[in-house]
Amino acid sequence: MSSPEQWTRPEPGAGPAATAAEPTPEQVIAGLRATTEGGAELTQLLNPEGERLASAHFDPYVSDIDAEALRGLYRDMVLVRRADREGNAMQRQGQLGIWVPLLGQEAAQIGSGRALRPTDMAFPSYREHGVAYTRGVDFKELLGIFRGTDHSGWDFQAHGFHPYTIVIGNQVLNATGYAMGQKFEGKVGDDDGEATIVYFGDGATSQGDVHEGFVWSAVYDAPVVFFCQNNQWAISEPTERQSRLPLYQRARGYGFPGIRVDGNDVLACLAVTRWALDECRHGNGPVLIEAFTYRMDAHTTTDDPTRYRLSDELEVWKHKDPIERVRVHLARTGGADQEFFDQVQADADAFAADLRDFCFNMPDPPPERIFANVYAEPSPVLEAQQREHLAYLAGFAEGGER
Amino acid sequence: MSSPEQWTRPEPGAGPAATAAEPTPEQVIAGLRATTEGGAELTQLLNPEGERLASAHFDPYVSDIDAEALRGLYRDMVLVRRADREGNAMQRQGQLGIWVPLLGQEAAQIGSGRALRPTDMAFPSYREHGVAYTRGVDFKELLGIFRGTDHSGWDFQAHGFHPYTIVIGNQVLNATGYAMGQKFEGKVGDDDGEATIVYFGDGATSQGDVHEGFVWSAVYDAPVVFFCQNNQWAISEPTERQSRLPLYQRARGYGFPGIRVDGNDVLACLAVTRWALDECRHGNGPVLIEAFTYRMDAHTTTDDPTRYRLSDELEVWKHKDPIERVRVHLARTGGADQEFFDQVQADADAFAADLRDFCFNMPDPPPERIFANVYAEPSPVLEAQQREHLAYLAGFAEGGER
Amino acid sequence: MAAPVRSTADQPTSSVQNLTIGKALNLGLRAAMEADDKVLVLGEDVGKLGGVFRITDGLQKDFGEQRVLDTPLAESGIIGTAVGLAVRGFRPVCEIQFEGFIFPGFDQISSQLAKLHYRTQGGIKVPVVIRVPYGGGIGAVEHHSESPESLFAHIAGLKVVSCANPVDAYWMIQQAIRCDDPVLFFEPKRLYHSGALKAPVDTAAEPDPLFASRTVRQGSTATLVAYGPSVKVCLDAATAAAEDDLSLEVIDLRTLSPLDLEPVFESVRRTGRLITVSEAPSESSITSEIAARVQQECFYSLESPVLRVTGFDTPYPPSKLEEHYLPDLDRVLHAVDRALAW
Amino acid sequence: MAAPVRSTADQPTSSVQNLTIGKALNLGLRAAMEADDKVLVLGEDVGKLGGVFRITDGLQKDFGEQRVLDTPLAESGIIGTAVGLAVRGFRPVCEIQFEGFIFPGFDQISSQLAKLHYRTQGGIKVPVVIRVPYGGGIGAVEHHSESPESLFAHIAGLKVVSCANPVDAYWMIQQAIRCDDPVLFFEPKRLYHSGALKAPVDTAAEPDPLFASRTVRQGSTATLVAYGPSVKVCLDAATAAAEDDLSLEVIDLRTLSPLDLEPVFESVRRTGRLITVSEAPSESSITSEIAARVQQECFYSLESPVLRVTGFDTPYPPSKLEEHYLPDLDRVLHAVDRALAW
Ligand SMILES: Cc1ncc(C[n+]2csc(CCOP(=O)(O)OP(=O)(O)O)c2C)c(N)n1
Ligand SMILES: Cc1ncc(C[n+]2csc(CCOP(=O)(O)OP(=O)(O)O)c2C)c(N)n1
Ligand SMILES: [Mg+2]
Ligand SMILES: [Mg+2]
Repeated sequence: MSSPEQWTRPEPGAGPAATAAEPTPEQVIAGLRATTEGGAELTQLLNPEGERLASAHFDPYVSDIDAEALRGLYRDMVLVRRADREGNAMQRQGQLGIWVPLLGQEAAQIGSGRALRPTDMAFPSYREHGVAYTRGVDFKELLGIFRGTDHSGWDFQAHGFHPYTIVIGNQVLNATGYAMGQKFEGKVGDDDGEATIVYFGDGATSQGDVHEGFVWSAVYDAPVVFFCQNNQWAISEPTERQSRLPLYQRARGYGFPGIRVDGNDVLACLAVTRWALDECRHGNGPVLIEAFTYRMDAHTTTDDPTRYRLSDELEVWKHKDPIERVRVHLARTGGADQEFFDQVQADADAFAADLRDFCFNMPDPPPERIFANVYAEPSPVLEAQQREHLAYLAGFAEGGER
Repeated sequence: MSSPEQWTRPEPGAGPAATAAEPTPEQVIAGLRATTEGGAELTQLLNPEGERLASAHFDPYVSDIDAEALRGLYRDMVLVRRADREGNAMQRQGQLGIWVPLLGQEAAQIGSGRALRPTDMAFPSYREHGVAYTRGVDFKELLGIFRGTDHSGWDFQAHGFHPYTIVIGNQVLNATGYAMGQKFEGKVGDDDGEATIVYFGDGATSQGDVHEGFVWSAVYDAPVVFFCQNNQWAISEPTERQSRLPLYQRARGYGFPGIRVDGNDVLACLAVTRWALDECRHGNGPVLIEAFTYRMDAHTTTDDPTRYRLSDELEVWKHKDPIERVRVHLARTGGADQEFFDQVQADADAFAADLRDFCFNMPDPPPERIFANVYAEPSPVLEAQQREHLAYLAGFAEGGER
Repeated sequence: MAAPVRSTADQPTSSVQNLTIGKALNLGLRAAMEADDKVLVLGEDVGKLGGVFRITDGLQKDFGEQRVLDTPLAESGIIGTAVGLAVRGFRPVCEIQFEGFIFPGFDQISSQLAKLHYRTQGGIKVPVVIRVPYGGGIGAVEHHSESPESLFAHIAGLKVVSCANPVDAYWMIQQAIRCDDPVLFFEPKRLYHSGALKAPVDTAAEPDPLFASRTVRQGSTATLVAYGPSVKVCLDAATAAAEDDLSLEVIDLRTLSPLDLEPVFESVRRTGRLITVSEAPSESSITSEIAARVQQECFYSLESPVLRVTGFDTPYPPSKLEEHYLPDLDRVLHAVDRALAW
Repeated sequence: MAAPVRSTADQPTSSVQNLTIGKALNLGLRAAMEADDKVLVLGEDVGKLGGVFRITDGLQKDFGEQRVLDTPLAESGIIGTAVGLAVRGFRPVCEIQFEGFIFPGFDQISSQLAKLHYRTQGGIKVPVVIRVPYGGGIGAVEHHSESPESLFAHIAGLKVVSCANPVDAYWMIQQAIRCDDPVLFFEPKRLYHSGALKAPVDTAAEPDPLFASRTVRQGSTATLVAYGPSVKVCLDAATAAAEDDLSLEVIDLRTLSPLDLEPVFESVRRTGRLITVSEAPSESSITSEIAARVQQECFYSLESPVLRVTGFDTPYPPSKLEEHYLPDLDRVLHAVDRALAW
């Protein structure tokens, strides 16, 4: 069958019409997926064996990443993973209502997150705890969402990190608008330009809002990097339920660059995201990045992936673990010694213990919080509702149980 | 600047980051548009001078179109244009609330409409009076919508022609679902396969629903032809407000064919649509067709295009009139004589006169129509409302004016 | 594609089974698919996974991938293609994963699904069912606990129902699928797997009509009217009140649009007092509508105004606060007290 | 980008101008854009064309393409990017071309716009205004004559207002833009260019507060409450009734969410009778809400039930039937008669 490249300009035969269907896209994509390699166009700087691959294009974007910096990225990933595992554990212990694990996606999140500057803005979905960490958001501030004490805790402006968005795709348009604002304010056009990055999953690419974000950003040259973490699954649905083609190729139809990066390679994610942000800073946005990675855990703690995927798949991906390859590289190249690795593990355990302590002691919010901040300017109707409910509660306090 | 083809796989320089913005897409597209030619990839079989251009690919799809058949297409276009002009006139005379002219789009509509078989289904937008005609819908049945006596009149199943859809983009998803149904029923896979065609405009391509239609149809191999009439304008907005790239290239990102056809060339529209439908019938759908054409009149009778576009543009397009080129071709090749042309004109006038007669005598619907067919199965609440209102009206009849 | 064979292993020996609401829905869907091969199930994760609540569990295995579709992730797509499938003659049953995710599909619901039959003067039927797990009390994150049913009750051309027990779950889903109108089918998600609500479902019985309210407890002091998850709250309140010698009548609305208020009018004419209960915000809602109609129909019977016990007019709060947000037994009884003291 | 220069040719010589609602909105938008350069106008055809109703006429010429944006054709995109622009510190004013096209943007409105402030405990303000030309009576095709405002009144976190005269049009749009909450601004489209409604607007005056109802005609026999296009209908009805010696009070709601019903309660306590008037379908609507609250607050004052005169619970009919669908003077007076005869 012809390559996708040619589908754009079909060449119908001069004879009779086609008489049988070509191989289905599922079959084609199944072929692609069978490798779980991301295909020939995958950008990689550090392979699963921990070998550094040269890239004339992208090496300049990580020329500052010496052993110390790489140790930093390693540490980030280990801490974030440890905290993520603690999240799972705390959910099992009933301390959190739900947890959304990032296991396996540490490189995509740390690599892209560390590419950002303080003046940039990131719009996460709901799984970007690693990005939150790179933006200086205290991991503890994430817990309220999953414990049910608040919907979002951090100061988005101070951290350049928007609240989590749960409705799939919504944040892509919000980020595009934000990036348009950066441009309208004249903050785009040179090395000091600002940029926006927005995170979403493979499943999200089907939503109308993501498409509209692509349309808007292309029309307004918005400085926005679309960072799609293709973790191969949208809950129980594999990527071929969303697309015939590799997702980075979606950008083709809109006239801006799309690129696939090894989402388990923290160095490549850093380099590619820096490049993409740079394009945006200079007014050449938008850019789509597909980080080819894998959700190594369940969709959330309420999900049971054994119902829909084989453990073989997980085993293959374990060989491509994002942390392990950096450890091997650091060890082989003498960039780090055992003491360092031990120290990072100890730091990670302390980090998790601190989180755990905090979580177990989180107070419940007071009932008046229900009514607070619905509006920025008061609503008399709501105030009356609040008064009435608080009076009702006070009645209990006075009168005891009915 | 690099061609759009390369944007998919960017080649960032090995040196420092870009230091200035590349030409804006607007500039690029302005260049494209300046020609108003549709670019090098435009499929054309009959040029504006009425010359037949050979196409190894598409000629087989119109090998049956002899002089008689071409005369038929010519007649179709003239009748439809005449009726369209009558629509405008009747609106001016207060007989219609609004009219949505198709002037300039006759070839796109007749060519694509005549490519359909009775077993196919067409989903129009709101401007497809020409397609309606090819589907055997009596032009009179269109008038109710614009006169305000009904929302849609014809038997969609008998004609294979869905009701008009006004909410931009909605019908694209509905058509995709319908086509999925054709496939689920096993009606796809050989020469006798069924197919669906759906019409929408250049502006519609920005809507999430159109994107979702592309996603669904690609994932389910739905036998649907997306027929985008790019008439260069979405009310006052030119196509570059919706896209950086020619619209047919949108298909690239989804993995199905996209093709641009001269929308003012009835033969090319017929050939390309037949080819696309054929692909669908055999299970190789979907296909996107961009018919490059021009809205020669206002958006609707309430629109004033002098506010947003130059008359020069219209003048250029007049040279590419869809009807004129067929007339010239028929005359030059001896495919028709003056008597034929006169007869067609007379037929067209009679067609319009009949329409006019009908329109002037259309009765207003009775008030109980308000309540009819809200539900297929009765709603007692609504029945009570109806009873009450009719009793109220009856009160007037008895008591006279208050 | 697998042939739609029913595995006989599941076959119950008697026609009566003791079911949860969730299992009753599952069996109801199965029965509908067996009865009519035009019935399709579509949505996110409804296939292999059986839906995040497992309501469609096993259906894809038995009916194949062309009758149980794991769709791409987009609600407008789900509903928009369902409309097209219905135009083609299918009877699609869409699952919206959580009520908070129905909004991307709102346009297709209000502009196409609700209007196509009217617009074509009856020429096109769109027998689409949209199943919506709704309501709070499950300790979830945002968008997973809302009650948006009033929005759909306001849209003409839609029918809106909600079930509150396993027997209704089993029958109402089948009746909704058989109905030639589009039906928004609201399912009380926190009760899906409630063992306490388990009830014997006789699959050979004759069900009540779909669009009818039902008095589920008789009383004489005041009337409570509720639907979905709030019916249980009201029944519990009535039980508690009985200890104080208050006799509360409880009506399960079942149909939210069209409303079937005759039983409510009749009840209020006897009791003189009405409390409406719903988890949804009260402003411009179904509970407003009930109050508006009851004050008109029972003007001279009401001894106190119709009172409403509802969610507050705020977004759904973080789940640690939901016990305050959701109407509970105490709030219902407090309203009864207020009505009696008026 | 053109600098935001105001062409002095337009400058009125006095601060009082005789304006239609449409022109008053145009000038109000202009004033808001001059007062705050964070105010942006965006929507389909709002730039060169000045909008299909010309409400934004001349704004792009004077304020440039970065403050008046002709957007791609997609309402979710318009509202979703407006939310992002607001997060960045802008005050976007979105135009939805006709109310029937707001639905593709419903999700961004209900999931993001309405909730962002709540979710962030006040950390993010989203001062977005969505202008919605609404209502019928213009002889239009489908989706161009609806009244969906009740849907937004039901969604917590949104404020919803509607203007009914040029003075309010001029001030309310500016107040809505200055408001730190998202505001759905419903504009009575059939009155945009009504010469009969032309009124002197004093641009130097002190306006009434935005979220307050107003008694626009005093009376003692019964109270009519309406908003937007129905206010004129009620005023006409009151004038006609005066000839029969009926003294009708008319209240222009102005704010639909939050409702300001104190003036209504006060009035009903005097007149004992209330008729609510709206073009929207009645089921689960703002008029239901008013009835529900009035029957509660004025239980002992009502001499007849609150009656509603509204659009029917059907899709908007073909325009040749709209004179039946829309509440008119006769239907309003008929309801008054019924209330008086109760
Ligand atoms: C509009 C909407 N529909 C459905 C859901 C329920 N849901 C939550 S996550 C999810 C899958 C998302 O998959 P993907 O985009 O690949 O992101 P991932 O979870 O894999 O990171 C679904 C269907 C939702 N949150 N929002
Ligand atoms: C969802 C929606 N938004 C806005 C409109 C108002 N509107 C009607 S036609 C139109 C422009 C459509 O342009 P295009 O898709 O190019 O089709 P054309 O009219 O040129 O055939 C607009 C904005 C609409 N009908 N539906
Ligand atoms: Mg995923
Ligand atoms: Mg167009």
